[in-house]
Amino acid sequence: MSPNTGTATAEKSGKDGAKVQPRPSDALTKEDCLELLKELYLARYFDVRLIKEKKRGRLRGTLYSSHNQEAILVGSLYGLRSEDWISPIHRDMPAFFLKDIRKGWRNPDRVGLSIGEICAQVWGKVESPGRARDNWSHIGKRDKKIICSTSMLAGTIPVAAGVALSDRLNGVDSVVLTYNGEGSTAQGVFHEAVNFAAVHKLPVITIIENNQWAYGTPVEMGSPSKDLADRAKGYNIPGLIADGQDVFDVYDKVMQAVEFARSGRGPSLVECKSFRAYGHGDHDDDRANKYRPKEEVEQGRSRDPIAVMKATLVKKGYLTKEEAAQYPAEGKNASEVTDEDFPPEVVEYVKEGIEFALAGELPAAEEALQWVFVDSQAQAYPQGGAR
Amino acid sequence: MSPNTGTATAEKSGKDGAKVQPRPSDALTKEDCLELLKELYLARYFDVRLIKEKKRGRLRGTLYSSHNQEAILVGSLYGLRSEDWISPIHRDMPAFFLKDIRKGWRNPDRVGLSIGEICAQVWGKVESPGRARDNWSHIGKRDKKIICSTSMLAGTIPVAAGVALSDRLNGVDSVVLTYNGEGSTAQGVFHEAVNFAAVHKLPVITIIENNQWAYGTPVEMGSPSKDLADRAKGYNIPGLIADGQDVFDVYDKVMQAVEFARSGRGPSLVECKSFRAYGHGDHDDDRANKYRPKEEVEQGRSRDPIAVMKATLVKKGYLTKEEAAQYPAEGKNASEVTDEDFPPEVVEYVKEGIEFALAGELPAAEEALQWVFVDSQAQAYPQGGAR
Amino acid sequence: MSAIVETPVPTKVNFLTAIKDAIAEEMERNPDMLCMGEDIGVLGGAFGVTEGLHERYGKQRVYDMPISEAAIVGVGVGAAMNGKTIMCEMQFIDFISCGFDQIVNMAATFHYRTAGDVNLPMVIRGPAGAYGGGGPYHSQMNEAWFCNSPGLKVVCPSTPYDAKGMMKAALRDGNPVVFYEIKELYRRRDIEEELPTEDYIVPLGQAAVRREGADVTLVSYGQNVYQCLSAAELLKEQDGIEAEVIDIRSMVPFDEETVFNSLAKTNRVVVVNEAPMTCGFAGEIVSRISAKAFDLLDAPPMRVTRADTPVPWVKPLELEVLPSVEKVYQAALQTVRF
Amino acid sequence: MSAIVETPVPTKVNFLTAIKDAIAEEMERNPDMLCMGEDIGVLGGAFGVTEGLHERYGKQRVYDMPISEAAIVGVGVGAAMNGKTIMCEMQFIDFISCGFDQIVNMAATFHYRTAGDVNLPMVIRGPAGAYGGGGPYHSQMNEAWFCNSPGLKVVCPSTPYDAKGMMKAALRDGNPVVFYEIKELYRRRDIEEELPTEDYIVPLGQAAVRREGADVTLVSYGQNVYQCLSAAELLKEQDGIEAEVIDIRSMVPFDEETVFNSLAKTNRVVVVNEAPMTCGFAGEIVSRISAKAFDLLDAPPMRVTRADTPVPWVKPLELEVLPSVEKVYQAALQTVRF
Ligand SMILES: Cc1ncc(C[n+]2csc(CCOP(=O)(O)OP(=O)(O)O)c2C)c(N)n1
Ligand SMILES: Cc1ncc(C[n+]2csc(CCOP(=O)(O)OP(=O)(O)O)c2C)c(N)n1
Ligand SMILES: [Mg+2]
Ligand SMILES: [Mg+2]
Repeated sequence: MSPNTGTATAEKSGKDGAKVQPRPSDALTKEDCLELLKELYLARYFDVRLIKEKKRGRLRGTLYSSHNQEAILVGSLYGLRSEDWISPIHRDMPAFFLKDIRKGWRNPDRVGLSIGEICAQVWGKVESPGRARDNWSHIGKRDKKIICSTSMLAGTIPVAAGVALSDRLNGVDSVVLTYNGEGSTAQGVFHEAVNFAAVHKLPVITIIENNQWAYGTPVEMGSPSKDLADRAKGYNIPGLIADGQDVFDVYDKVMQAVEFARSGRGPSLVECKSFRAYGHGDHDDDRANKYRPKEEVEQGRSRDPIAVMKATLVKKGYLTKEEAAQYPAEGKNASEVTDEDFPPEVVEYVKEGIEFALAGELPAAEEALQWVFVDSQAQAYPQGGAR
Repeated sequence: MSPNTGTATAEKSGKDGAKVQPRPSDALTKEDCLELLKELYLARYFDVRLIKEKKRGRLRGTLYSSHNQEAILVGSLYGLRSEDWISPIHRDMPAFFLKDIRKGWRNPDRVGLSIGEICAQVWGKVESPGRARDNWSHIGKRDKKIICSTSMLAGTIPVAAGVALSDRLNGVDSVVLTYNGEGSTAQGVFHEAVNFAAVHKLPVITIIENNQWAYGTPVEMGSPSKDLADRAKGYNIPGLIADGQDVFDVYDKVMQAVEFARSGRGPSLVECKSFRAYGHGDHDDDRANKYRPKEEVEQGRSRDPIAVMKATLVKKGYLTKEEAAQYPAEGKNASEVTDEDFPPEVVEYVKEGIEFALAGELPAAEEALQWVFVDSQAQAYPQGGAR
Repeated sequence: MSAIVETPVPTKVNFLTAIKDAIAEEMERNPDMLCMGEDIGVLGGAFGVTEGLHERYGKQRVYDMPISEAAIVGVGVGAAMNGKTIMCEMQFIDFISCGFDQIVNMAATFHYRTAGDVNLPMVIRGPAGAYGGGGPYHSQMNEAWFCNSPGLKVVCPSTPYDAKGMMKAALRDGNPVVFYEIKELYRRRDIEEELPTEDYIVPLGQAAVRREGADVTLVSYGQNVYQCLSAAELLKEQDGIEAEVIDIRSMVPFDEETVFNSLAKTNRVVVVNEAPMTCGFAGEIVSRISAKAFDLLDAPPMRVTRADTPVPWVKPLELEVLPSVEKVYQAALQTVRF
Repeated sequence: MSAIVETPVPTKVNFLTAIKDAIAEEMERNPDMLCMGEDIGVLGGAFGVTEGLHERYGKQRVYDMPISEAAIVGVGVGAAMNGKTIMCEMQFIDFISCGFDQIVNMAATFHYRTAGDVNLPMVIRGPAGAYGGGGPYHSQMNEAWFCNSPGLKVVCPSTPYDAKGMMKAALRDGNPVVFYEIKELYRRRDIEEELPTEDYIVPLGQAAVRREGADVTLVSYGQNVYQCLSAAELLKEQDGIEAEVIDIRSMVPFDEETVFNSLAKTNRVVVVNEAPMTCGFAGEIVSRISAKAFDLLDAPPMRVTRADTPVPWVKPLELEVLPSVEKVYQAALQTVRF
C-alpha cells in the first residue's frame, strides 16, 4: 500500500484499487459472517438497552449513542488478534466487550472486557475495571490490551503510539487501533502523535469515525476537506476510506491497514463514513433536530448497517430472505424496537451483564483517597531491580 | 493555484508549472534587483556584525544566525505591502528591519522597525520597541504590523490567523506571513492554526525555512516526508517549494501564495529549502561540527544566496562581472569577511544602528513591575464605549 | 425603542441567563466583539450560553471553532491585538489544559513583553466545578494554574447579579480574564434574582460580604459560598456562633482589605474552595492573612478544600473528596473553640 | 570488574554531571528504560545531560523526538504503561506548557482512574529557573501548576548529591515525577562535591537541614537555598542572629515534619522561592505552617518570592523581580524583630 492514497493498491488503481484484488473479507466463512451479524445486533441492542435504561432514569452519565455506527466497531475489531490493543472513546462503548469476542462471548480468558464489567462501569459499581472512578467510556485494563482514555479528544493517540513502541521493542507483534471522531482530528495532539508514529513507522491505526457532526458542528467547519482521510497525506501515510455502514468494507480497509502495519510499513488513517443517528449525547437529542436538517438525518440513517449486512449475506446466499426478516431491528429507533427484534442470545447476553451490574456494589467512600500514587518502589528497592 | 501542489498552476503542469507561465520576478526592474542584492548584503552584514560583537563578548543572549538563509527573508518580504503583517522568529532577526524597507531604509514612516530599534533590542536598551523585556527576536509593534512571538515554536501561527481574521472583518486587504523552521511544524499548534486558517480561507502564509536541521535533529527525525510542503496536503491548501538560496524563486513562490491569499482563496505553505550555516545558536557552533558531517555542511553551504543572485544578475545583464566581483562577501564565514567585502552604505547603515544602541539606556529597574496589566477600562468606562 | 418597551418587567433570572444576557448585551453594544468556541454557533453552546447570537450576528462574529483549544485562544489573541474584543468559550473549563500554552505564555505576557503596546481585551470562560457527577474531566476548578501565571485576571462569581456584572466588566477590562462559571449554579432556582434593566458592571477585584457575623469569618467563592452560608446557619442555630461569610469573587486581583476588615472583627477564619488543596487559592488567602494580618488571628487559619485527588465519578467517591456544609461547619467550630 | 577498577577515584562532580550520571547508571541498570526528548540523541541534549547515551544504547532506547512536547509526554505514558521506564526531557522546563494536558490529565490521573491497574514509572525533567538572563521563556519555575494537579510528584534538588540520588529515586519511583533542575546550578563550581561510587538514592519527600540555628527558619529549595545560606551568614555576622536553613527538596510529597521541628526551635519562618507569589509553593508552606503549627509562630510567616510578573530579559529588570540575598536578609530581620 502506498502513501497518500485511499487504498492498499494505489499504484495499480488509485481510490478503487481494492476492487481489482481479492478483499480480505472474501476469506470470511459463512460462520464468520453470521457471527459478525450477531455482533452487529449485540452492539445495537446494548445501545438500545442503555437508552431505555437512561430514559427510565436508572443511569447517571451521558450516553453517546453508537446507533448507526456499529459496523465501524464490529468490522474494525473482528480481524484483530488477542494481543492487539485498542483505545475506544465516548461513542464506542460496545468496543470494550467486542474486543476478542470471537474467542467466546463468555470466555473469561479472552483479551477483552466482559459485558458484565462494562455494565458495572455504566452502573457505577466496583466490579468495573476502574471501580467506577471515571465516566462510562474511560475504562481500560492492561492485561486486556485496552487503553483507558481521558475526555480530552485525540489525547490517547500518543499513548497508543507509546504502547506500540514498547511492544515493538519487546518483540510483540501487535497493532494498536485508536478510535476518534472526525472533529477530534483538529486537535494538536492528533498531529503530534500521528507525525511521530509516521516518523517511526509504528503500527498505530487511527480509525476516524466520520459521522458528519462534531456535537453541533458540521464536518466542514472543522476540516478543510470533506474526506478526513486526506489528513494522512500530510504525514505521507495511507489514508483509507471505508463505507462505515458496511461491516465488510470496514473490515477490508482496516485489515489492509493492519497488514501494512504488521509488515513494518507503519501507521494508517482509516476514515469510516457514517452518520450520527441521534443527538451528540442523549441530552442533545431535541436540540439536534434543530441544528440538523430532517432530510440530512433521514439520508444519513437510510443505510442501517444491519440492513446493509443482511442484504450482502442474502446475496452471498448465507441467509435466506426469511432468515433475514426474522429479527427486524434495522431502521428502528431505540423507542421503536422490542426484544423480539433481536436474536434471543443477544438479549440474553446483555441481560446477564445488566443483572451482574445491578447485583454489584457501589465503591466505598474511603476508596476515593486510594491510588493517587503507587507506593514508591524506590523506597522498597533502594538498589532498584526489576519493577 | 490548486491545492496539494508545488505551484500556482498545478492543473496545467504540476511541480514546474511556474516555469510555463510568466513569473512574478520577471516584472522586477534592474533597480529592484540591485535593491534586492543590497538587502541580501544588509542581512548578511547585520548577522556578521552580531557574530563579531558576540565573540567580543559585547552582547548577551543567544545568536541564531541567518547566514546562508537570507534569501528567504529578503525574497519573501520584498513583494509585501506596507499593511501586510509578519511574525519572524529566532533565526529571522533581519526581517524586523527588512519589512517595508523599500519605502526607504531611513524612512521613519515605513511600516517596519528601524535598524536602530533592532540593535537597541539586541543590546538590551529601552529604545527597543519592547524596552528589552524579552529576548532578541521577541519583538513586535502593532503599528508596524509585526507580531511579537514567544519562544514556543509555531505558537504565533494561530495569532497570525487571528490578526488576519480581524483585518478581513475590517475590510483591510492584508496578508500575514509567519516564519517557522521545518522542525517547528511538528508542534500541535501548527496543526490547529493551519487547519483553522484553511477552513476559513484566511490570508495566512506559513513560510517553512527548511534548513535541514532542528537544533541537533535532522529533518527526517521530525517529519515523515522530506518535503515539508507535503504538510499542506493534509489541509487541502497549496504547498509550494522554493529554492531558499535564490531570492527570485523565493519571491516568485511567496508572491504566488500572496496572490492566492489576496484573491480570497486562503492560506498556503511555502517551503524554502536551505541549509543552516553554523550551529543552532552560537553556543552550538562547535558541537554542530560533531553532529553534522563536514561534507553535508560544505554541500549545504555551496550556494551562497549572494553568489546565486549575482550570477543571475550578470546573466540578466544587470551587473557586469567586474561589478559582481566588487564586494566579495559570498562564501565567507563571519570570521573571514571584512567591511570591505560589503557595499559601504550597508556597513554605514548597520553602524548607525549599533551606535544608536550603544548610546541607548538600560531600562530602569522599576519598569520591571509595569505593564503586567493595562488599567482596567471597565473601571474607566463603566458604560463601556469604544476601546 | 419606545418607552413602553423599556419599562422593566421584573422577572427573576438564573445564573446562566445572567451570563447569557451579559454576553448578548456586550455583543450588541460592541460591534468589535467576537465569540469563539466549540458548538457555540447554530447550537448555541453546550449549555446554551450563546443561544441566538449566531442568528443575530452571523458567522462573522460568532465562530463555531474546530476542536482546537489552542487555536481558539491563539486566534482570539490575534484578533484581540488587532482591535477586537474576544469571548473564548471552553466547552468545559477542564479542556483549557489543551490551550494552556497560548493562555499562560502568549495571552498572559503579551502586554508585558511589548511594554504596553498590545492590549488583549478577551475573556476565556467556561463551565467549571464539581458536585455534578462529571468525573475527572467535567468537574475541575483549575484556577490556581492561572493565578500562578502573571498577566491574567481570574474570577469566579456566585450570583446572577455578579455573573452579569462581572462578565461585562471582564469583556471591557482590556486584559485577558479567565472566567469560571460554576455550572451547578447555572440553573439553581434558589439563587435566581431580579436584575437591573439598565447596564451595570461589577468591578473585578472586589469581595462581597454575604453575611455579617462577629465570631468567625468564612471565606470562599463559587458554589462553596452557599455551603458557607448554610454552615453559618447551622453555627447560629446549634451553637449560637455568628459567622461572617465573604465571597471573594475575584482571585486576581484579590481584595485583601475586605477579608482583613472582617478578621479584625472575628479573629478567626476558615477558607473554603473546591480546588485541590496544594497550591490552590485557598492556601494563597491563608498565607496572605498569616503574613499581613497575623496579629488579627486568635486561631489557626483553616482550609476546607478538595482533597489532592482527581474528582472521581461515582457520587460517594465524589462527595468524599469535596468540601461540604458539614466539613465547613466542623472546621468553623474547631476554629472558634481553639 | 576487578577490585582495582572499583577503587573509588575521588573527584568532585558538578550538578549537571550528577544528573547525567544518575540517568546513565539507570539506563545501564534498567534495560527497560528509554529516554525521550528533543535533540537528546546524537547531540546529547541542549545541556549535554544525555551525552553518550545514544552512542551506547542506540536509537531504540534514546529518542530524538520531533518538537512535540505533548507527544514526548504522551508517548512516554504509553510506553510506561506497557512496561518501560521513561525519562522525558523538556529542553527547557518552560516548554512543558506545550505538553501540559498530557501531564496533568493523562499521566497524573492514570493510576487513580484505573484503580491501580496502570503504573507510570516516568520522570519529566528539564532545566529550570531564572537569574541567567533567559527572559520569560527560559527562566520559569512553574512547579505550582503541577503541585495543584494531584497524582504527580514534584521535586527540585539543590546539590549534586541530591540531584543524583533523587533522580535515581524518581526513575525507580513508579509514579510520574516532574523534576526541576536549576540550570544555574549545573556548572556552579562552589557546589561541586565528591559522590559515593556505590549506588544510592535520596528518597523523595524528605527535607534537609542545611544549617542549624535557633532564631529563625529559612525554608526554600533550588538555588534559593544558597541565597538563604548567604543571608544566614549575614544575619550571624551583622546581627548575631542564628538562622536555620531548610532545603525542602520535594514539594510533592512534602516533609512537613522537618519544617515544624525547626519552627519548634525558632518560632519564626521566612519561605523563599523564585516562582510567582500567587498560588506558588511558598504560599503552600506558609499555609500549612499557619494551619498546623500556629502555636509555634511568634511572628508572621513571611514569603520572599518572585514578583507576580513574567521574568523580564535584561538584567536590571530580571533581578528586580527575583528574590536576592538582601531581600531574604531583610525579611529575616523583620521577622526576628517582629
Ligand atoms: C479537547 C476537548 N475539547 C472539547 C471536548 C468536548 N467534546 C466532547 S465530544 C465533542 C465532539 C466530538 O466530535 P467528534 O470528534 O466528531 O466525535 P463524535 O462525538 O461525533 O463521535 C466535543 C467538542 C473534549 N471532550 N475534548
Ligand atoms: C515548543 C518549543 N519546544 C522546544 C523549543 C526549543 N527549541 C528552540 S529552537 C529549536 C529548534 C528549532 O528548529 P527549526 O524549527 O527547524 O528552526 P531552526 O532553528 O532550524 O531555524 C528548539 C527545539 C522551543 N523553542 N519551543
Ligand atoms: Mg463526529
Ligand atoms: Mg531547521
